[in-house]
Amino acid sequence: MNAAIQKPATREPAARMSAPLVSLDGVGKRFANTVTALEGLDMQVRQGEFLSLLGPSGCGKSTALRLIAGLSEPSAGTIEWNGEQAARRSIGFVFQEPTLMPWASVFGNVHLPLKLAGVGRRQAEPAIAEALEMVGLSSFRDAYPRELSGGMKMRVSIARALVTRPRLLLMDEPFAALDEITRFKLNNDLLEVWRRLGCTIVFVTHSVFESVFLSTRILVFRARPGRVSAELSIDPDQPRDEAYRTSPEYVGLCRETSLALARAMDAQ
Amino acid sequence: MNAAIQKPATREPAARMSAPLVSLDGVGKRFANTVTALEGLDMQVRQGEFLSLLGPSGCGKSTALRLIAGLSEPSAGTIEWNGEQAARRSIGFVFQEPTLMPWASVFGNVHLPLKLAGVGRRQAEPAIAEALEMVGLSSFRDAYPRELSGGMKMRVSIARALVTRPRLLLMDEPFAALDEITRFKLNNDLLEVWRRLGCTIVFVTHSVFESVFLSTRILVFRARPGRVSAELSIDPDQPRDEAYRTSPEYVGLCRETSLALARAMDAQ
Amino acid sequence: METSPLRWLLPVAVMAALVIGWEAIVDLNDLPPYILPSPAQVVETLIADHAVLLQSMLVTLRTTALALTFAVAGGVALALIFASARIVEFSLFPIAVILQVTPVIAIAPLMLIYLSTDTAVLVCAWIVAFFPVLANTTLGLNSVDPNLRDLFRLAGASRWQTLVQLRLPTALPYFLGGLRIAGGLALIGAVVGEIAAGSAGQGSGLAFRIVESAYRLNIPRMFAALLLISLAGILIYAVLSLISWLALRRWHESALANG
Amino acid sequence: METSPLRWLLPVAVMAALVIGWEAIVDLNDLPPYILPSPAQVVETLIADHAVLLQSMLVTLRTTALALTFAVAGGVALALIFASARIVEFSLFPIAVILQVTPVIAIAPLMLIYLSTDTAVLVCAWIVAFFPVLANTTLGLNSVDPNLRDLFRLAGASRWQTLVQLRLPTALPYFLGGLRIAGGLALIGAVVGEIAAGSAGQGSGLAFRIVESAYRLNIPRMFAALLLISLAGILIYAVLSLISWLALRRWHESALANG
Amino acid sequence: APAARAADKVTFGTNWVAQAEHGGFYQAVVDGTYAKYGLDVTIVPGGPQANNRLLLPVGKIDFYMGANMLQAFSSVAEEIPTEVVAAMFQKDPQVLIAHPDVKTFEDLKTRTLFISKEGLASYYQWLVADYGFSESQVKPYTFNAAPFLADENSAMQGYITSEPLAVEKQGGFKPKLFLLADEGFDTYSTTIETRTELVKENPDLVQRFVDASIIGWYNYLYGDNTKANELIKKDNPEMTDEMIAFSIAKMKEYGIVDSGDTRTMGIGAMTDAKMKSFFDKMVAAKVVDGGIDYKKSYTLQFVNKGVGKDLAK
Ligand SMILES: Nc1ncnc2c1ncn2[C@@H]1O[C@H](COP(=O)(O)OP(=O)(O)OP(=O)(O)O)[C@@H](O)[C@H]1O
Ligand SMILES: Nc1ncnc2c1ncn2[C@@H]1O[C@H](COP(=O)(O)OP(=O)(O)OP(=O)(O)O)[C@@H](O)[C@H]1O
Ligand SMILES: [Mg+2]
Ligand SMILES: [Mg+2]
Repeated sequence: MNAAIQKPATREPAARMSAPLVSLDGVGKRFANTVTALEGLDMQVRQGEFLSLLGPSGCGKSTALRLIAGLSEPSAGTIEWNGEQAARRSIGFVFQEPTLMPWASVFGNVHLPLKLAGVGRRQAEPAIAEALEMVGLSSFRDAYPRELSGGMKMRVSIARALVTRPRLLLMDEPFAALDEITRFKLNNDLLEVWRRLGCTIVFVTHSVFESVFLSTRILVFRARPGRVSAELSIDPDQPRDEAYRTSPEYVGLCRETSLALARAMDAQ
Repeated sequence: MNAAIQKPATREPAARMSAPLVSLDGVGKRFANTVTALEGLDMQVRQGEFLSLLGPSGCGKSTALRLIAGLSEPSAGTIEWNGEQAARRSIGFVFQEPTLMPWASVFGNVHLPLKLAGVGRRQAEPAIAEALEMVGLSSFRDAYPRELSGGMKMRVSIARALVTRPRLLLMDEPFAALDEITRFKLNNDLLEVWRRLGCTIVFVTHSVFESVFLSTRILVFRARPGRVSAELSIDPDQPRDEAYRTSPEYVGLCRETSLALARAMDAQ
Repeated sequence: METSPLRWLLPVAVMAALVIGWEAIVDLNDLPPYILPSPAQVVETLIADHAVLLQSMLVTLRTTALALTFAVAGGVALALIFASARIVEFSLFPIAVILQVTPVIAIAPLMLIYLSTDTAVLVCAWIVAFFPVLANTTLGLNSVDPNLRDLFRLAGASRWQTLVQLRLPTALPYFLGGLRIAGGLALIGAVVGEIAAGSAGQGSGLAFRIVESAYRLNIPRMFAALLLISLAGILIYAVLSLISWLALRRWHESALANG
Repeated sequence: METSPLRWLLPVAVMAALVIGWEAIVDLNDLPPYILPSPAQVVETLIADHAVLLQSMLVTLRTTALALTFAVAGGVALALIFASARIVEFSLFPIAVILQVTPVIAIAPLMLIYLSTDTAVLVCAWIVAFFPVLANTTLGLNSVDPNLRDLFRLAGASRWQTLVQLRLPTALPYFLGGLRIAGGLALIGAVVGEIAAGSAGQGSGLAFRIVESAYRLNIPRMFAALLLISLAGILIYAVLSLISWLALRRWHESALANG
Repeated sequence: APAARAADKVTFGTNWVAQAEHGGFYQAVVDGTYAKYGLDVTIVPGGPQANNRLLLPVGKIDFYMGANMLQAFSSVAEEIPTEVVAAMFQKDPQVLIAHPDVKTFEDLKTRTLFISKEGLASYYQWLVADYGFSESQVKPYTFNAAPFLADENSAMQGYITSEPLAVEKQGGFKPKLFLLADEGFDTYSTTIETRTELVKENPDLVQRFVDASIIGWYNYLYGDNTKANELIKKDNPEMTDEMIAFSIAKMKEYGIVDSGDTRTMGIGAMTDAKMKSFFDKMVAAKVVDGGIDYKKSYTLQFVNKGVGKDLAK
């Protein structure tokens, strides 16, 4: 079946109005081993939105995130920054793997981005404590990464990304290793942060439910070569609370998203 | 609230009847840094069952799995093998992290356990091809781990665990990094393997839905110190198909499990 | 960058600058050749005496190659023995250290009593070169990813299998690092061995040429011999680096393009 | 195992076995002291001549310590310069290799023209010892986890910050491995330097004692001096291993208990 | 003649650690002969490596003790502006030391010989050319006699004044000694070399150093040498009275310092005839290039004056 971009006509979300922050135009990425991760990828990240990327394993979501962050160069197409230029300099990144420094304690790892920005230990203390509190690791501040469970490592990584209050937050399956309750709590915390700071978030996830609960827009990717196969928008003003989770609207959106994902996978 | 073990009286699953394979009695695990991961853990793994472990991040699920596998020694209590002794020697383990050899190709990584058992490349070829086929990585057999996406690495790790057709399969959040469709497919494939081989599976997951869909029994852990806080059994003869996923029974079990999990977390 | 001509041009330019600087020092201070010969004089001597110098170089290179081979074999073998258990490492490492720090100059006469001259030279060179291979390989063998180690344990891998299929590949980058150190050491080991125990005269190595030239105050020729040693050293290093790169380029960070 | 007395007993037992074997060889072959003295004779000489030998040892140890310090400083500094870009590494490594393979015995007389004896000895020892530090540290600096590197890039880390906070810690285990190799090399470097450039007489180091004793055929005393060098080597290695362990025990596989 | 002006500071570098073979110079230091000649002499002992040699042309030392004339010829070949101004030893003390069963010098051709690299580059080439020795019978001598003692079928090089004692004491036998000088290796030894420039510009200083050194040697051999020996032992704590006594006895027995020409011309004597004889032998042996102007390697300007001859006993 064809993978034409779906635009549900029923919605006109406010997020669509906001200015684009980054535009990817016809972006392709080939690796040295000739694997084509992305081809002809057109997508925009808009100022202040909560954008989720959804798609099958290996479709290029992480690659797209790295391109946006400027960590790798596209082999075709262009990536343009049109919005708030400060965002480009203030990026928080949660990698798919925890990526902690084995020689530093939890505190040291979370301190890192602040330290690099010239904020000393003493000064950074409250921000670090707050970030650790949020991910529930206050009592582990002196532990070393190898003494942590998988989920705890990932939470340290999340705390590290949040501690600088970045303008653009790129998160690669941050909650995949977490139990549902912790996950729900962090979902709420993340929304709270997003609202409070007014930052932009690009969020890779495998959970349809999570993406619908969190985002103002969802891009569904298809694989080989990776590109956008469907787009869904959700009213940003919709309150995201427990009531929303059980609302028929939510269930409907989840079904719609699941279908889009299934179609993207069939297209392979 | 108290964390007394819950035994739903309404069910009398066949799995309950089967002989215990491994029994953990009053098992405790303290690490050198004085963190107590487990304390007074009593649990059994029964011959041929599909047992899920559910619990908050850092509650000791991975630690319990390592104890069962004999990869670490309990600091208190005993672990006894009473069932099929062959299972003890034929364990497949999917670690929480992919744990691939960076110097070997995908093929080489999946070949490893067979090679260690003395099965040559030629002879192992069909089994490896089948395992790679199952996880959808046939076309990546010559790629190196650093060329794979996060989900692909995890799938290699799963293929490696399945390729020997082990008697006991210990899986630590194997599907956490996978999209829902791949995950559903692998859920079904895993059930198929389980049924065909008649092996025993201990499965750590964060997804209540997944645990209810797959298992014949669920143990809910609580944290600090880690121990079993609730137990749920599910009729093993129940067909696990798409119909089951939407059955009221399934939904009920999911709710029950979620509640047990919530209680376990409150208990902290 | 691999394909950039800079990769080859710049090192050559640096070398050229070095030679020009050397020439300048000689010219500006008006140094006589017996203190520091100019590069031109050295090259002249090299060309004039190339027959005897190249022959000596071949002798030295042969010793170096043999010593390096034995250093690798011995260093890795010892590392494997040490790897069998920490306690073995603790017990035997002092002996390896003793070997490393024993000045070959001092024990060469003793060796000459029981060994042929060639063997004694080889043993000297070996003693100088084996330690970095041993030390680095031991370090590498002990740096195994604990999860992979567990995986091997579960799969019922024998000690031998764990060694060959897990610990050795892990140790490879460390070993290759040690090898690059040992390459140069084998070369000076060969030179020192020749000085300490080597046969002299017609069929002898560069060390004898150096001593002989120094004795005759033929300093340009001494420098020509030193130049050959330097070139041999760079060549050995380049070859060993290439081997490293070929062995690691598929998977180890140190060999990846954007390292 | 850390606390097990075996950890200390076994190495001592191995040493004892070695000494007994040595004694047996001397006894069985009825070797005269000028070929191979028995351990008893060596210890006797050590006690009898302890004043002069210990004084020489102090001289040599001082040189060793200084040379090792400079080797670490120089090796790390060079590694940092190399680390600034691969192209710098390519350009300058040949020079480091040249330094490594230049036989100090050959150039010591030249150095003596411009340097004081003590400085010349020190330079010799430095030349011998710096390369392993340089090579291993360079390898370590290039073995950074690519994800962590990206993280630093994103955080807008300066080159300097990346170096100090990412690449240096990554390089630490490699550096410490190089340091353990360099420790022994600094010691033989000091000895070779003394032989090559050292002054004789009152205040001179162990090398002079060795040469002098050998010349006088006072082989027991030569072995006593060699024994002191071996002990010093083991001591240096033990101290450097302890430093390694202290630095890495919290996080690196090679230093973890069940390694 | 003693002068009122301050003594000239000069440095004299030997080529080995302090020993009786340097006795005359030490004697002149301790008994005030140098001072009497207006010189303030510092002796810089050498070591196993001949480091002092290059310090002469660059001006770090003023006089250097050369081992033999071959080195002086090399200096001419390499255009190093130094020359020999006196020769304290008429004979090179270089000796081949053999086990007692060796009867004649020719017998050594069938033995393993422990020869140093420097020896191989110099006198050994002459042995090859004149006596038919071969390089293949050589093993390196590293100033350690153990390999020789361990191998009955070997011989080794040495200085007549030192190694034989160690061999006697450790090996327990009296070795056969073949002094190369007596077999035809007629080079001068323990020469005094200095820079040509010094000869040209300050011949008086050179003359004073040569004369005082000659007198020092007479006094060391024939007078009271206790103080000189004390100083030697201070510079080289390993030195023993037994060694020193042995060395002096051998120097006298073999006429190392005072024999032949010195009877008439005094210690330090050199002649053109002997220089030519040695040079021709070395050219024939292909040790040195016949094309060099060997006469530039020495000057007779300062010797053969019979200085101190009256001190001989
Ligand atoms: N460094 C690399 N070298 C070569 N190929 C690569 C590299 N990184 C990624 N790829 C390939 O690019 C494709 C996309 O990878 P990417 O990591 O972006 O997938 P993803 O969508 O994040 O998948 P997942 O959900 O499994 O993490 C994959 O096929 C992968 O094999
Ligand atoms: N090697 C170790 N040293 C010290 N403490 C450890 C070690 N491994 C685990 N722990 C601690 O033990 C506890 C349980 O860890 P475990 O990995 O079993 O948790 P988990 O249930 O698997 O969590 P997750 O779902 O996050 O993977 C944690 O508090 C962790 O900090
Ligand atoms: Mg990814
Ligand atoms: Mg876990």
